[in-house]
Amino acid sequence: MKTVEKLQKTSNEDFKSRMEELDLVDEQLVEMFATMSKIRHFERMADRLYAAGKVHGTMHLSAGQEAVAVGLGATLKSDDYFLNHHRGHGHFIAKNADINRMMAEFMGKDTGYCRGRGGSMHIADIEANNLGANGIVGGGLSLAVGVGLALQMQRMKQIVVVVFGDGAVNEGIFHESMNMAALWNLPILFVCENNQYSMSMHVERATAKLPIAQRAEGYGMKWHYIDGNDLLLVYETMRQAVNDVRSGNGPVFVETETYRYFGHSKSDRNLYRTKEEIDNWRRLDPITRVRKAIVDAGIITEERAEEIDQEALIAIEAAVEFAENSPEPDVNTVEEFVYA
Amino acid sequence: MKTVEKLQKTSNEDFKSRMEELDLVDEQLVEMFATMSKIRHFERMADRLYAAGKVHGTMHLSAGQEAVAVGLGATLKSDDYFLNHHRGHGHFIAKNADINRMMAEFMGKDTGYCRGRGGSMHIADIEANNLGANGIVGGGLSLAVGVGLALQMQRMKQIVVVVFGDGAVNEGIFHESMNMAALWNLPILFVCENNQYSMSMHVERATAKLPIAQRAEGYGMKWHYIDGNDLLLVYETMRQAVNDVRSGNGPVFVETETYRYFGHSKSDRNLYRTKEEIDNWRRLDPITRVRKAIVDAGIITEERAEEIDQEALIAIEAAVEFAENSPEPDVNTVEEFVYA
Amino acid sequence: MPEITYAEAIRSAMSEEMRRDERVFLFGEDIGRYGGAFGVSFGMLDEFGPERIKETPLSEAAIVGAAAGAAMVGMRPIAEIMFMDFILLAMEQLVNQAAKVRFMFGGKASVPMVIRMPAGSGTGAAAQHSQSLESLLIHIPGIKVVNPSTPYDAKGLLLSSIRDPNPVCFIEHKLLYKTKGEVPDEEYIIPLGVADVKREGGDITVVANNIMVSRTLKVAEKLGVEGIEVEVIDPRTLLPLDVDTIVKSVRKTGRLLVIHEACKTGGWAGEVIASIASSPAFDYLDAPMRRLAGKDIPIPYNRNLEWAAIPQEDDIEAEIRAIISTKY
Amino acid sequence: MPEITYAEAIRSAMSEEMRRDERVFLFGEDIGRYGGAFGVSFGMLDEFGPERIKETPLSEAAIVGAAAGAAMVGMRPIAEIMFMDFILLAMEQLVNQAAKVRFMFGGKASVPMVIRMPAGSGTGAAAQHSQSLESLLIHIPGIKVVNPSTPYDAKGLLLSSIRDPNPVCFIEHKLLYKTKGEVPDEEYIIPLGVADVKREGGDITVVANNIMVSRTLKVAEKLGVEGIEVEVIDPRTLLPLDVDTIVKSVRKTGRLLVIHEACKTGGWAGEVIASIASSPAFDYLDAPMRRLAGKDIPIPYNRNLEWAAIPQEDDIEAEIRAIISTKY
Ligand SMILES: Cc1ncc(C[n+]2csc(CCOP(=O)(O)OP(=O)(O)O)c2C)c(N)n1
Ligand SMILES: Cc1ncc(C[n+]2csc(CCOP(=O)(O)OP(=O)(O)O)c2C)c(N)n1
Ligand SMILES: [Mg+2]
Ligand SMILES: [Mg+2]
Repeated sequence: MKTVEKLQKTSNEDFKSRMEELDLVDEQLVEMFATMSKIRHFERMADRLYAAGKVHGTMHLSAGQEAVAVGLGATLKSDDYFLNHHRGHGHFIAKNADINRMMAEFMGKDTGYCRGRGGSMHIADIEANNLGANGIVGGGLSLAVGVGLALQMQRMKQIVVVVFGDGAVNEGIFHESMNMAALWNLPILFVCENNQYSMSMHVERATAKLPIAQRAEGYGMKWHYIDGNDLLLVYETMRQAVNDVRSGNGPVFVETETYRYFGHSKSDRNLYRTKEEIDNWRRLDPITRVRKAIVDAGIITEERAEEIDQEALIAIEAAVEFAENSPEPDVNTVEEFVYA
Repeated sequence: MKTVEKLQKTSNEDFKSRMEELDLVDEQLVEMFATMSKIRHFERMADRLYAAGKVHGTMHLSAGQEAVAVGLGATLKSDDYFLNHHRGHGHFIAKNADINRMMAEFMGKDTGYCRGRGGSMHIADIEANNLGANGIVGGGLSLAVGVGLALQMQRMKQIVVVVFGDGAVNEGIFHESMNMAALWNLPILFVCENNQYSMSMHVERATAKLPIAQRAEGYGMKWHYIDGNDLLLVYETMRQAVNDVRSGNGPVFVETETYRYFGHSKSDRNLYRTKEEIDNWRRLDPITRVRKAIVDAGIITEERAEEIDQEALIAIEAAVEFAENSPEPDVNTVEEFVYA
Repeated sequence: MPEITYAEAIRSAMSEEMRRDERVFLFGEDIGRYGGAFGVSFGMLDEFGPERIKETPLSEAAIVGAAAGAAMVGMRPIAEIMFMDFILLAMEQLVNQAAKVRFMFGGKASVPMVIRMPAGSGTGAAAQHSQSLESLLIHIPGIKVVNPSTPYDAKGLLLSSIRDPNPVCFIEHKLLYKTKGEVPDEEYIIPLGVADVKREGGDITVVANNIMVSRTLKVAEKLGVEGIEVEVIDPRTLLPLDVDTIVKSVRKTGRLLVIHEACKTGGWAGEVIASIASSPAFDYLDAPMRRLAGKDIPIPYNRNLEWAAIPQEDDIEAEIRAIISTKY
Repeated sequence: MPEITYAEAIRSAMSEEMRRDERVFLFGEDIGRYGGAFGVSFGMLDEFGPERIKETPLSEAAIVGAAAGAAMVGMRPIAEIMFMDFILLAMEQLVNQAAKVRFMFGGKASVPMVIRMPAGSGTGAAAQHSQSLESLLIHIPGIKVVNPSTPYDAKGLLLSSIRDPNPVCFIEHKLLYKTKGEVPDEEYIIPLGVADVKREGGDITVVANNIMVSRTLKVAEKLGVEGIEVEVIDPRTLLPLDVDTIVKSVRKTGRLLVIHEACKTGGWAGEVIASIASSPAFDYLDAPMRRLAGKDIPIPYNRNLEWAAIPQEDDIEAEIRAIISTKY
């Protein structure tokens, strides 16, 4: 019964000419690579901090999915609205969030974006129109509909982007939100990061028909289904989707195939997937791929690439230092912020 | 953006030969016509009883939609499971429910199917596997998934049918239920009675893309989209769908285009549709149509048709008498039936 | 003062606020031409047009979620949930999202929205269309719960609710829509969180909401003739609850009865009684505090059973007499 | 008796019942190879296979709805909702359907199902993964609400819950999963609706649930040394509530404190206090009845704030001392 629609893919051949087609200059590629490295280091650091007992709670790391975050982030305007879910660190970094305040939030500090109330699963930067990560799978979807509706009613030029996983698409709210968005032509970009699993559930065991993106068809919504580990393809697709949405033609749906390297969260024993599968995906690593491409294309040298990676790590270490030196929230303020 | 897939329709030409193709004998058609008449009279009587102040509450009448109920009912086995929603009188009559007990329930009597606790919106005959009408739009959908799952686990031969309106398909539970049903190949027949409106909301104003049935595509589910006022076509389609479901090939979705004549419920001032529209649909009346066809085909005479109609009315009047002579539930039992 | 119905009072609050503040819009099912299942918004479509009287598909979860999203970015939606029973389809959006956004994000967001919903039995609508679920809502920090019993209160409280920067659940009662009362033409607001003493009396304090207020007042009239003076308090806002007004009253009367239509077990009467139990009023009690509430059953369809399921005037009278005659 | 964990006790109840009764199956998200988010069903897939350890897509509403449907036609599903917070996505199916089917249909259907769900804070999971929502559930006639605090209770109550012909919400606590206790090898059941006096004492009655039971017991030990004798009652089943046991205790001690992690306002402590207020025990009270509960806030992420949000041993001790020293 399952028909897999053709997955869009590209190769690294002609990287330079593809860049040109996309009006991307060298600096932009270098910047994107740097941001991807920063995300990777943020996630690794988060894992280490947890192992060292410096954070409690749980967290959902996006290492392996950096091309989606960065390819998307690069196409958005800074005042576009943004909503995502539990696996959200990468998107925020790609949307230029302050990693110090992110790390501080992750460590529950008063200098964090949410003054330590939210933690990893609820980072938001309301002032920057980053309306927050959601701990409820699918929880951001109908909020996005409301934001889209408000933008339409206020005749604003911004769009709203909502990112969610392959698991979220089976929640009822997904359906209600897709229908409303399409019905009213709302300026919403739906981005589904299909990392193959919802926790331990493989997408094929959870979804009656694949690809997920074809569901958009049922609402008459435009859709794309792409290799999410291919930075240029993500950029290209998102740019087109963002333009379509911004020009008032209604919502667009993009599904990106990708993979997470870490376990789902801290409770994961990783029994539901094989080392082989993980290794196979690691061979498709989005950072390695873009790094090789820009080095091969002569945009930067291998040494410079290594330097950039190290700078990213240093920035993350500085963020940890910032966070560690930040005060805890005052316990006497625990009852604040419930009501406006 | 809206693509209307081709609506299946037939004409009354060659009625006899179509009957033969469908292995339907004259008596069956007469029976179906009689049942449709009974439903129509039940609904008219309900309306009259309400106007006369003999019932309180609200009700949702299905006059105009009889071909769906009867075409479907005729294809089911008596032990197939059945679930529907607020506009449910017709289906139960078509599934051979006792009109006395239905009318008694409608009038809140102790002899009613639910001993007066349920009323119009919650008629059920659990022993006959009629699992009840639901007052929550879409409320029966996930129940049906559970019934289908149970049938599959118990290796039973029955199927479960769930009937709902065009409004229900925008509830989140519709999506969750469709996905689970298709994913697990459950023996469920989904029947959407598209009577053009959800209360005052025209289906085009509520649904991003039409026909509704094409949504089944997104779950890889088989679907049909038919003229629901054409008894033979409904019968034919349902028979095929029921066979498909029963043979273990997974769920099937049937959308039937039809129309309700009465207002949505008692609060309806009918401001959202024109007399002209109603009149147009009345010209497509399913009962008139089948009556003409069987008379034209020489199956019965016009006089016999009239008689059958009158017999139906008499049966309904007898049901009212039964109900009126039935006792009210004992007020002292008000706290019963909460727990098993 | 002109007399208008409860439904008209609500409509006029919405209309006035929509004229005053373009961020306000109405959002829900069949609220346009139909005017909502109870006709509350009847006619508003003509004045405000389909963009501000925004009709939705049947999608309660997305209605509440989208209202919250719109509120986060500067709009002031009034979402209508056709029957309170259907708020159960949107509890995630209300409780996990709307109520928590501000807190989770460290006080940086706010969600100024109203959800209007009719509660209550008495119309023969049976188990899935007759619930009084306000007691679930008062347990949710981050929202407010408002529950007017008269046209005057409905209008003044709805204006406050729309202007409130937090999510407000505004609970109406089906049987009240057609009841009439005086409502001034001039704008007035009733602050949230302030109870109203609907009748003064020195013998017993009765706290009641919704349809139970007028029932209690009738009984109070009757008992007044006999010299039993019932003080009737309508909390109006159930969250935050104006405990002070109740404490003050109980200190005076020494007796407390709480009445609601909602099922007894787990109902908000428990909250009132527990608040009084640990308040200074406790020492003034002359009789055990009691609750009179809906039976712990779903609402039945049959008229007599439906009647028997919730407190009627006779029950109220009997209960008050029983408490008055207790001494301990 | 062997010592096993709370999680193991739950697993063994499910496994034994699944061996005994083929109608029983487990239904939910990531319950197979993963063993559920808290490992409660770990290993069960190997024994029972994927048809009886039925993993679902992320669709909480349909999980509860489908469990109810399956129960109506003879199965006995145990649905697992990964975090109690997510039952909010399925309130319609639980409250309007599962709880009401029997009543609406005049007593002719029954819905024998269990919904297991972990509640509570303390794991740093923040506002949307830490709620204690049992107080919402006790307001719903037609369901039962069970809430064990020890491995022994967990097993015996879960067996009863699975065998019960009604929908049962079985609330677990995340912080309890790894706690150990004695559980006999032989089958035993604990009837629903019966409270357990976890410790006897004559000076004050403390009613507590869930994680608050062991916290209270620790404080009680400490105060016992000083001669303050605390009677600790764990209701175990919150709906129906065993009021008699509490009444009996309060008649003896004359003092009542109710403790829960759930937010204070609208919490089930109100139900207990209101029940006692109108019971014969009222006359025996020597001090105002009090509640100690979670603050009326969403659960914060930061460890210290999270700690401060709900009652800790110090708070319990202070509260008991305060009540003991009151005389009125
Ligand atoms: C409504 C709801 N159900 C279940 C969960 C528990 N949970 C958190 S993340 C997750 C997996 C989500 O999968 P997906 O949407 O694919 O996102 P991914 O984790 O792969 O990024 C689950 C089941 C939740 N947080 N919310
Ligand atoms: C969840 C829910 N939302 C709203 C309603 C109120 N309501 C009852 S029937 C109805 C219209 C349903 O339309 P449709 O599904 O097309 O069925 P029809 O009435 O046309 O047969 C509405 C809005 C309800 N009962 N349940
Ligand atoms: Mg995923
Ligand atoms: Mg319809």
